[in-house]
Amino acid sequence: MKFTGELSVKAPRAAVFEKLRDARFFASCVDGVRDLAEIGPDRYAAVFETKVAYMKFSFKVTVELTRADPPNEIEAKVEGTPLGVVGRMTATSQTTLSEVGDETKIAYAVDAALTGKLGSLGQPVLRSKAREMEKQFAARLAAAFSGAPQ
Amino acid sequence: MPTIHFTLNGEKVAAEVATHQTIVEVLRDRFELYGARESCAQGLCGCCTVLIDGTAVSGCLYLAAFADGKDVTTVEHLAADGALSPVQEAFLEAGATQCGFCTPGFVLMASQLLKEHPDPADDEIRHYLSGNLCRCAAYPEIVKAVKLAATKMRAGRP
Amino acid sequence: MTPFELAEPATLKEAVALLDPDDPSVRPIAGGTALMLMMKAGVFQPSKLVSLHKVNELTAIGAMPDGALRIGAMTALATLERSAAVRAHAPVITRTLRTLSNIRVRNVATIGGSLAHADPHMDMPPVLIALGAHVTVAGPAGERTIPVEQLFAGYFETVLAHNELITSVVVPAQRDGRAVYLKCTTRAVHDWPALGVAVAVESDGATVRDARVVVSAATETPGRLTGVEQALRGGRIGDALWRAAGEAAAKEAQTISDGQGSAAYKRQLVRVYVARALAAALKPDGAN
Amino acid sequence: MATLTQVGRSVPRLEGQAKVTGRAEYVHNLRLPGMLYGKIVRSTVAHGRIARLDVSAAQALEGVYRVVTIDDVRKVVPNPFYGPAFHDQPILASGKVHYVGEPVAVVLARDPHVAEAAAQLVEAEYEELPAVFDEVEAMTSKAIVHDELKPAGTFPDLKHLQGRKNTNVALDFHLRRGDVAAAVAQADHVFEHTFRTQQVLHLPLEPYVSIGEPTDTGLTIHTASQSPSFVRIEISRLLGWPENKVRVKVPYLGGGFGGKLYIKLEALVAALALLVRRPVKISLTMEEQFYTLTKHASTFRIKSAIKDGRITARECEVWWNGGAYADIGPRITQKSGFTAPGPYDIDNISIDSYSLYTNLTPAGALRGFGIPQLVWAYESHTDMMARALRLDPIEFRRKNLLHDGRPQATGTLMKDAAIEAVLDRLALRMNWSRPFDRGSGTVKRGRGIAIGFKASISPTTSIAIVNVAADGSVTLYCSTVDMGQGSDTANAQIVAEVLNIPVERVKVVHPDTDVTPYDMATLGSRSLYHMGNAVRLAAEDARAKLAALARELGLPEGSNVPVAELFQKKYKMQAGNIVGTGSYIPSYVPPDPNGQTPEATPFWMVGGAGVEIEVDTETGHVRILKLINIVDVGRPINPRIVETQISGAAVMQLGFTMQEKMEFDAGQVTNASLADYKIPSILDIPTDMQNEAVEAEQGSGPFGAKGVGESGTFAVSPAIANAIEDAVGVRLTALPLSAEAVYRALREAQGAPLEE
Repeated sequence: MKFTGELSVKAPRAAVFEKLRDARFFASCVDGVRDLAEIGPDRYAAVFETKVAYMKFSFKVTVELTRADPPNEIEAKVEGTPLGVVGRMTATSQTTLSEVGDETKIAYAVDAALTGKLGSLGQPVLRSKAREMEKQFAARLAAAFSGAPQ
Repeated sequence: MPTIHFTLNGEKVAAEVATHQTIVEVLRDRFELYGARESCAQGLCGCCTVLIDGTAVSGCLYLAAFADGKDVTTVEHLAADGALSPVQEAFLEAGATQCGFCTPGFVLMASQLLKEHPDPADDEIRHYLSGNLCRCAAYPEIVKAVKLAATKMRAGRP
Repeated sequence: MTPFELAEPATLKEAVALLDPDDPSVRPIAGGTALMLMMKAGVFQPSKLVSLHKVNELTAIGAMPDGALRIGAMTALATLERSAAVRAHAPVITRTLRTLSNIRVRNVATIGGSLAHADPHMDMPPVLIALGAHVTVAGPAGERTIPVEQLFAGYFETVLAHNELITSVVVPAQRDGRAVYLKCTTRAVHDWPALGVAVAVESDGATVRDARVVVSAATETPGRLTGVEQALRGGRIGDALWRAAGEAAAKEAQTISDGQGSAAYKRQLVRVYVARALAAALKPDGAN
Repeated sequence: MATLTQVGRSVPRLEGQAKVTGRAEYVHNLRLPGMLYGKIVRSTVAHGRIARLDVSAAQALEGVYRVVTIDDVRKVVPNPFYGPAFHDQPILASGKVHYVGEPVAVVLARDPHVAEAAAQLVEAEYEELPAVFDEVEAMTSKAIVHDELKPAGTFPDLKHLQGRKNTNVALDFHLRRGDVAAAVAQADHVFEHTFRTQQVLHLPLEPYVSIGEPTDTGLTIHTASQSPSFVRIEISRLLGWPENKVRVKVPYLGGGFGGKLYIKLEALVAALALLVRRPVKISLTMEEQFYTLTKHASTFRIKSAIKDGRITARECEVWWNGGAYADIGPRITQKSGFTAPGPYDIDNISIDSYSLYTNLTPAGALRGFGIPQLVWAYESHTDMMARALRLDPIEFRRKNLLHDGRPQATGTLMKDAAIEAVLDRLALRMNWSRPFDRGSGTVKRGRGIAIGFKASISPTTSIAIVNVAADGSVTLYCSTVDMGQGSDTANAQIVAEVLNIPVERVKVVHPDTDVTPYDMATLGSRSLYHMGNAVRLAAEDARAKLAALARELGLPEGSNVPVAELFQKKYKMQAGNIVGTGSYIPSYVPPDPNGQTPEATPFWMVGGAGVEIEVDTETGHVRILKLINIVDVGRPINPRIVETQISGAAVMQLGFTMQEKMEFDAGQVTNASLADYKIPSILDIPTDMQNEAVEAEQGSGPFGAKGVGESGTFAVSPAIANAIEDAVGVRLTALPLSAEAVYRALREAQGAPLEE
């Protein structure tokens, strides 16, 4: 599944870039990410938990910053294994920053896949979940740069 | 663990069951009845068919706890007195069994069908049995067997 | 499966009280066929299940003063399928149930449970939406009513709170309309639908007076195609109108890709099946 | 031949009563005192090094008996690699994993629910390696599945396998006959097409299941296996034990179809049972079958030269997707390679067939041993050529058919192969010469036929023992596994025929390697021919000994004294036995470097199919209105069981043709359940299905019979694709022929392709 979106924040592009490539900040904008730990240069491990209706999906994930082109672009790869069942989640994200007046436009494209047993059951579930998470992500990001409490 | 009381193939029985156990597990582990057997685990293949209060259910999706107070019938009951039921005879004669793993489920479903429709048309047979799978694909023979059983049962009626 | 606590209340009130608004690991269980699949797959590990088996007040089927038909939520699908009252009230329900899952599942699964499960591949939601049905829901604060078309919030998600229970489904009196449900499968004849189309159409002889067009399975939640409905109103009955409605439906429906087909292919299925369902609904000899 | 009384009769299956009452024995049902249940922890990556495997949380769960990894296994099996062609498959992953779903560890517990819960607590981390999934890419891929390979050297027909490094090719088979290039240069027309098949799986309703049971004298393995003798030999090799310390018992199988062959769970339960000194059972779930064995996906490039309506040359290049472990893939590559050009008389032939490793679930034999993949390609190709040449597809085939006495691609002369009879009966049953209703509006009709053939596996051995008791009742001991094909009944009929007794007097003992003699395996439609011959020889041996006994007792030749009286006369009481033995192995000459041999096979199997279909041009849905299956089985031993074998095989292939496909995403199966992988139900089969065994006789077979289990699969797929083109003018070259695939092809043909 692929989804794209963009939002504008009132902050200089370089500042936005620095914040976005800080994994801790990034993770704080994604609902359900906990136990983030650095496991190598630009590599992090975390647990990602999400609930759909009454079902809970937990993944052990690794996040890797695969490319950084300051202050224009960040590419990251997320891979995760669902705890308990054979299956796998992969996602690559590409974030592009551009200056529009005194604002910075953040455009992102995420390509995510969920496979294994959860694939048939969970793929559509997580698809709808992803949309919800995306909205939250955008809101938290916007809040972070508007000075509102995070 | 709760104790459930139920009637099993005509006999009053009790069993301690865990809440997460299914009826097919309890039949197998506590009562050594193997005719209902779990295969797909999704209620799709029909191998685990049992009758609860006279209606067919997928034993793999039926919590044993829910059988409390109910009447449970398995394929073993059809020939309890040693004589095959007309449906079983017909399956044998029509060659409607190959590996035999799905056969008890088909036999039970066919028996239910003939209770509801004593003289089913081919379409009715296919419709009724569409939720049972036979990987050996003895389907044409199964349709023949059900028709043969219907004939036998009609002939056997006073 | 992992162990859990099993509660078996005897009344609706007790059942509601046993549920926990904040803990989704406490779930009501009716027939359990759908919930068991989730538990067997390991995606749902309940702490407590509240069985509705011993709640006797939820199984009646009966006419209401306004001509609507009220179906108790714990009515097994097979009971509905055999109900003369249902057949007389809305034969489309009887016909739909015939190919819904399989007999063993229908013997156990309940109408309330299947709606609460909110899998968009279910056959009954589009039909009930087309018929304008609503559910009654019991919670700690009493009862409320939700139209079926507003019940589904997403995949496996309803607008119900964790401590609310569907108690009945109410199908309003059907006027002279005709309703049809078409199920399209792509991987086997007997399968979950790749697309479900339910239509309920009322006509003034030569033109369409009103129509409800609902698609499911190919989309994330079952839903009406209101644009198509709008376009149908007042239209002259005939193949040209059905084709146009099919085209409009293909544009309006947000189809999704999955193992049963690509989004583009499902759009084509929507195009074809909406037209076919409308044609079938208004066929001169078409049964209601 | 004298009148037959027991052979040729449709007697009901011997075990029918046990099956309809639910009392037939399967390993699935077997529980032993003190038994532990094992739950397998599986790899989540397609290719990687195991960086960390932490079983502590699982081990700590209440009720967990033990968690086992390869390090534990090595304590009882120092060199834990097995396989029929290469010793490439570890009992549990050793250092690396090679596909998603590969067993990495096992949790043992008394309660299977506990084992399942604990399995979720095993933590594995992998360092991922590049993976390869496509069989053609695997030829040149930089991702190499195995660092090194050790040929097993078990089977005489696979003695030439090489140890290999730095390649994904497990075996390449080449055949050259005549001069293809010259024939192509002189041809009127040259056609070339490429066809593909998908991964599908056996999906027996009794999933893979084995129990290891330590005993005073060694080890007993109760297993749902088609090859008990192989299991005994391979397990004893792994353990370094003499064969007789390993006992393998096989009751009925809830389906096999080629899946339950060689080693599946047997080595694992053997190691576990010896480690914990208790019986250990592992029953796979339906989902886990998707991580165990598939049918080879394939790519087949085929090129033919035509001169004056005759096929003068054919070039075949076939790539077989073997998955992560070779299993029996190399044999499939070679044996099916023999017949890749099809049942046609072609002077100039070139075949290159490659068995490739990829990072997917291993592939093995599945009802047809590679032949359905080949027939799919060559019979689609044949029809496309006939169409292009404006020739009737049946006449075009007839003009090119391979007849008895003519050399096949290997140079082996055809014998007892009723290819033309099958084609004739197809044409007749299809009313081919009559006008055909082509449908109207959005529903178009079409028809198609196809024929295919197969060489039996060779050389293989079967041994049988017939024991006549003092009352004249007879027990047959043989290791053929009845997995639904009716072998017990057919073998009993052969014994009954030879000894001139009713079949009801014969009991068949299930495979038990302590009791029943060696048999290569129940596979490839070989049993009725090979074991049937061994059984016939054993019964004849017993008959000769009975005759000798009669002579010894001074009875005149032909006095026909009942057997019970013979024993009574001899021992003065009801006592004694007569034991007859029979052993059968056909002659075989291994192919030379050009794939040429005068004896490629002991018999040929022939199968043809004809279909009438309709296509919904708005959705691409294809409905099969009629399916006709015609096969050459020699003389049927039990006509009704033969018919169920023909139609069962055809329906299985119908599933592989129309609906079944394992979906993968980065090596992960995404539809591993019956909810998402749809096998044919009673509604998916045509209501008009006709099956016929043509009048034929296999001279060397028992009572003129030969194998039948696979023949019904051969021609179904291309017959349907041919009918689709006949109906709507589009050609599909990849399986399955899903509604969406047909609809997309229709849109393509209209110049308005459907977006992805």
